[in-house]
Amino acid sequence: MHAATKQHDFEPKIVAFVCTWCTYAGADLAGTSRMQYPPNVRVLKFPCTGRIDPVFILRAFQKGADGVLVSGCHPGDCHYMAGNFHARRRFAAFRALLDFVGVDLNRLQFSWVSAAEGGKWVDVVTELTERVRTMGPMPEFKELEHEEQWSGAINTPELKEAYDSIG
Amino acid sequence: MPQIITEQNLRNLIDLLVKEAKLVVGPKLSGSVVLYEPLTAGSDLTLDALPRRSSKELFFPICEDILSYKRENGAMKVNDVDRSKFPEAVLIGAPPCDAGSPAILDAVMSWDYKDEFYLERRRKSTIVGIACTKGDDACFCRAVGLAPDAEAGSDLFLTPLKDGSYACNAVTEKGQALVAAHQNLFSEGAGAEPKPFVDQAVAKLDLVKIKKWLEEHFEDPLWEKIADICVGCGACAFICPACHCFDINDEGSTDDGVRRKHWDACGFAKFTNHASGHNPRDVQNKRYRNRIMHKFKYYDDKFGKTLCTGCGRCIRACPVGIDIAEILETINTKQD
Amino acid sequence: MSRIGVFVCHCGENISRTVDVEQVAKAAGEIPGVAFSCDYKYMCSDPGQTLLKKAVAEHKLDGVLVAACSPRMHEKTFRKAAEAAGLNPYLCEMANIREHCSWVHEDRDMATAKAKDIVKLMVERVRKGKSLAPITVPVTKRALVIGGGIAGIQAALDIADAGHRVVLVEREPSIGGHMAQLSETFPTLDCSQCIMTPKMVDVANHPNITLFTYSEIEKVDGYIGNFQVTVKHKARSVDESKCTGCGICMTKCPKKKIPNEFDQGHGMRPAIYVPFPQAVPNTPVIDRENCTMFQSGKCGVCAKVCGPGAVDYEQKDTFTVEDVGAIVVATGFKLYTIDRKPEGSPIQGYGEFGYGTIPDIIDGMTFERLASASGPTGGKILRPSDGKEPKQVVFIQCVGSRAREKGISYCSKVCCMYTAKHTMLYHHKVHDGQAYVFFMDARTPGKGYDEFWRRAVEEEEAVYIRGMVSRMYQRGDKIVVMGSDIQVGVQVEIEADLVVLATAVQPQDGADLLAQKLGISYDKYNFYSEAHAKLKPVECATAGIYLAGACQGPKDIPDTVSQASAAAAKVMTLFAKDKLERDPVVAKVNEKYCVGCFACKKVCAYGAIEEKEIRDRQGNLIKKVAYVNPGVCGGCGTCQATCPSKSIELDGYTDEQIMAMIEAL
Amino acid sequence: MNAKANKNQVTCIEPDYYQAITEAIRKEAVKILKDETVVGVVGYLPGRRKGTASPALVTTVEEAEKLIFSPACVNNLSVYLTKAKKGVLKQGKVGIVAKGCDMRALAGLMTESQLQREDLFIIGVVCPGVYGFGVERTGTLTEANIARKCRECTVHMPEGADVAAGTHAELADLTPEEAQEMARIEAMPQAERWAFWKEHFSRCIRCMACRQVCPFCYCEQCLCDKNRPQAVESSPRPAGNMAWHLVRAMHLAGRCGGCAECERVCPMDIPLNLLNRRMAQELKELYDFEAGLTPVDKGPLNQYKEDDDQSFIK
Repeated sequence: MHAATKQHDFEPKIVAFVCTWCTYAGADLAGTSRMQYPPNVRVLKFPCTGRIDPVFILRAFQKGADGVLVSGCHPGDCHYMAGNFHARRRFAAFRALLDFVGVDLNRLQFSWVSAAEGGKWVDVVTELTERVRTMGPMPEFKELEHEEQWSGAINTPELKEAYDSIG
Repeated sequence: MPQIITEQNLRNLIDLLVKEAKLVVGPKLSGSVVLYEPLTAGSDLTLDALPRRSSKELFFPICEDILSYKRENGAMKVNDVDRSKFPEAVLIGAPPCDAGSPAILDAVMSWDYKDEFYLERRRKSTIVGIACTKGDDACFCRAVGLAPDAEAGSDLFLTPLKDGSYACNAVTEKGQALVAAHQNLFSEGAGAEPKPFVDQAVAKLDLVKIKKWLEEHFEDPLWEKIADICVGCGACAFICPACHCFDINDEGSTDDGVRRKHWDACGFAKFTNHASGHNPRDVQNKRYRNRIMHKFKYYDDKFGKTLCTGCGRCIRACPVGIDIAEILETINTKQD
Repeated sequence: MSRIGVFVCHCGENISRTVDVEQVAKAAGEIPGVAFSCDYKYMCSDPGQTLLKKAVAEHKLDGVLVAACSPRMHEKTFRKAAEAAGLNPYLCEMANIREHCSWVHEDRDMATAKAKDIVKLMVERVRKGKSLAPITVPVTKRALVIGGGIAGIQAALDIADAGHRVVLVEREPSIGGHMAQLSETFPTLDCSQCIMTPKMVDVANHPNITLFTYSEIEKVDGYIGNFQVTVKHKARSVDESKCTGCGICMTKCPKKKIPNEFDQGHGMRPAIYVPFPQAVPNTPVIDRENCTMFQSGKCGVCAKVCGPGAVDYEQKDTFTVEDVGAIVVATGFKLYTIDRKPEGSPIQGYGEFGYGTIPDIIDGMTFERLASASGPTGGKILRPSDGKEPKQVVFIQCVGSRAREKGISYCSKVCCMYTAKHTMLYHHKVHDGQAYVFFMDARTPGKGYDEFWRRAVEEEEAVYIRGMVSRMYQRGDKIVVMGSDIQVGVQVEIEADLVVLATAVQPQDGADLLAQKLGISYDKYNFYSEAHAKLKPVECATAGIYLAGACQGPKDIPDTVSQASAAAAKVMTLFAKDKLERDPVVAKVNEKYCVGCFACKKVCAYGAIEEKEIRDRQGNLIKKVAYVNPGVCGGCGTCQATCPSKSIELDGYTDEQIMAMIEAL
Repeated sequence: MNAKANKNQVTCIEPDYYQAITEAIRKEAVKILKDETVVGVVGYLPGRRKGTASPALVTTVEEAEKLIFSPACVNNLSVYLTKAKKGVLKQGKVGIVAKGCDMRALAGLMTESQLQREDLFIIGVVCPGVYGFGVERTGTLTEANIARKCRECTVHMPEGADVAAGTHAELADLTPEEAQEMARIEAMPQAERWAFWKEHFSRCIRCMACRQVCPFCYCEQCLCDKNRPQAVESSPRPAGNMAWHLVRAMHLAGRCGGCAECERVCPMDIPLNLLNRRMAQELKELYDFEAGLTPVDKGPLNQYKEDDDQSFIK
């Protein structure tokens, strides 16, 4: 018997930046083990978490992500020896910055998922998806995308409508 | 017989204009700075400080969309912004150094290429200028031929009187129409004495002489001496009422995006960077020279006007203390 | 405008059961830049691949995306197919709609929507991808082996036997290392020198091996396949090309009472000497600190007696630069000195054990020399202080090892076995003697090891006491050993004639300095770090450098020899090709915009980034920029994320590709 | 109010002190130019307007005798060594007048291979503080007109300079306004913090003054000027502004010396130094890193320890 697929009002967009050696392989393992998790996540593969620039996270939020996951090899397991160690410091700093400007860090998850941890991948993705689902859409960056300085704004209702029809 | 409007009625006028669904822009406290921003009520009007940015952005926004594009089924679909929908606007409370800027810029915006974005906004706006009774040691409007009571650019010009009310002079038909439409807020009479103007530290400059010197000194040690310290930001240009350079950028992807026009500055190193990698203005002093040349020579050559209103904003804001008035004075006193 | 082909695989029903592949293919066809899209039952099958190749030709495709299983499964397959169709293989990518989609989701609509999104992202990746050419690096087929112990000897012989030239560098006057010092070896009790010295001779006689003894590594430049190693040849004061090894200089040397290092200071040697009779090479060196000629300028006996005139007091250190393609590091170990705290080391000493102050407390290696037929006592067990035969000998295990409070938490691995061996050797030589062993655990994993240990306990009458020794002191001519037997729960006091300490195995002095020259990493004890604890146990993280023996961690002889042969096999693998070909996913520097802050260099774990000078035509320095050595770059991309101006970029994962993918989210 | 006013009168730095520094700088500058130790000295010259000063590169003794130091000498001159005056370093050693906060920038630039210590002759200034923005620029420096960063200055003494001009003098017991502001923002609910920064960033006109005066923004190609790919929108809209300021703060994390020039020059009064300060605070807490007066081998984000905090990682 299949469990009835739950219908939700809000399907969050979750973006995962993962390293190819551990987490991507872990997600593959979840697949070969036929584990189930919410289909909201979109995976972008990197050689190493060391390659992941904070700008990518920012950009993902700007482009509509409601939650972002960054995941790589456990400390000491990095295929490139130290990429994840550098990433760990970089993201510790970046988190502090986002927090300071008022971004809810519950939308940004970091994890170590090894190639053997298909189950952990499922847990991490499910937990983030469900958490973000209860939080609702992330309005902050998306709103900014549509805001203009007053002088460039086309703020009459008709024009706004005309403009939206273009968009 | 001059028209008089009390301070309260001036604010009431704003309230009325807002109700008429006009975009009313005037000096307003925004955070810790005074800026020209849309007023939502007469009480927003703040006349005790010169706004940090000039009022040019009403006609020449910091950033505006020109068009959007999207590739659909192999074909690119382009949508122009409908300029007819630009709002009717009133700029209120601009001193002569701001109100005067459109009078300078109209020339370049309607020259060989007509910038319909600027012109449409110009057509739809009325400028209520106000004589300036403030000023500091950076002000030099008199030095460049303007004055605290210059009416150039204004449709309606207000002169602050000692009793707090304003004497009004409808300079243009637009100004007359504005008064006529709200006649009940104005009264006729001689009014009180005008508030005095502030003395300026920079004496009147001989702009003809300066232009002549510039013509003959494209290469001159002065440029290195005064402009090598320029760090190449765009603060002076962006807050200037007369600077009008812009850049056009496509933002988004090659298949879906928006073309935007936004302020640019000749101080930026990339301003003249060619696609080839060659940059004719390769060092900062050449870029600064262009700023002076454009304002006091090139613009005059083409349009017979000086591209500076003497507002002093660039002097106050320059991170490294470059003082355009001092430079003009230096050139003014040169013998050769 | 790109012309990308998208091929959506059903994977039998593995994908199509949950994902509407036709819809995915249809949606893909509508993505700008996609010139062709289709779905097919088994893309990886022969007909599937043919379909792909045909489509590339027919539709003039300039990029290919296969939406199927994980790229870890079939990326190679499809890249090969794309290459066969005339495309650059790096313009072929895979969208993982099986492991990451159809297998993990049940809702058909949502899974289909997700598959479409994955395809959309990956199309962007293909579109912004670049053709990449494999990187080739020439290989110098000559290896350097550092260290002439059993590990270095084994590795050198294996490589040389395979037909490659080897340079073997040893810092002592002779090769042989610690194994040459041992008496007999566990678990077979065969004579160490008997099995070791023939190998040493093989090294000396091997036409492919250049042996540099009394030499050290001065500097290492270059990278895998292309190292330039500067070797310092310390002045021997004896011309090797002239010396016949007759040994007359040693017999005539008037200064004869210098403690011999080879015998742990218990035998004597002259100032001009070979460390031991079977030394290779059999060329003496002059110990300048103890030579009268060098100290006072008066003597010169050795020069006078030397027939071929090989003695040269004026000899200076010389340097050579050796071009090699691979390096095997086999610098071995030393034993922990327990009586003092080594300077600057976090490791605490064992002052309470009296080593160094009580002459009859010795370490395991000294016992080896006492038990060795070629040792100072001719193989008789006689104690150092008075030359008497000890009747009660206490052996103490885990001295230094597994003692976290003393600063070492690892197990030295060989002590349990060699202590058992010592008790046996002792029992064989002193039939009325009694051996006691204080031990914490007996660790005997290895072929025949536990049997050997049991023999020591059960047949050779060694008394094993589980517990630690707290203090030792001299009482008359006895050493009082105070300890506890935790099994019985009593304090034990033994009056011993001799105490042998199984002290911890540590990396050689200067191991850290050598690592810095080589650019390899090491742990907090200075043991060298392998690239992966399980899967790359002999490789260093630095490409082209391999580890053998105890320099990587404590090891017994069979393990050391295995690792040495493994390292040699790795070198041979490297030398099997004239050129190294590697994945072109490496970083490149945009020299125009690089400002030379070298943040990239600081974060590069491979040491792949060098400083490069940019000069104008007159030769004036314009600036220094980063340069990535493509032979060394590991391809992680940490440099790019670190570079503030993004003037360094990892091919295959460019910002443009990633940004386009994010844009397509 | 009165008590505070009194306090301001008591704790103030008189112009005499700056005059003494001025004399010392002139003496030193003249000396090193005369004996050709340096090819030029980067210092300050007085501006036309009262209470203003401008950076200058002086190459002659006559010019050197006009150098000044006053509370108007706000600029961090080290920016000239990586940007506009970079070329001067090719001609020889350069003298530079540096306050403590400027020296931290010099140290950072040495860490990042942009400067060599031996190419510089540092005339350190024992600086009690400089004017804030938009304050009365009278001769005397008081609590009322001192810059916000100077209130919490820890580097009055320019240790490691070749010479130091001035004696120890600083305004005592100043209210740490920036620390208070930090605390206020950190105490805000998250949404309010977002609103705070959004308002500030939305006002940004992308004049890039913050970037151009920053000694560490020495890249020849700024990430935000790149358009293939465009990581940060170059148009001065709220979205791009937010991205720009976050990228800027991130790029300066672990490098910023805290001179707060970015904040001083912002024509829109965006409190940019708060971002830098927040990053510095985090790196201090996590990795015990503080920007100092001497160069280091690697900045905190260019290195790692195996046991770094990872409590935020699942």
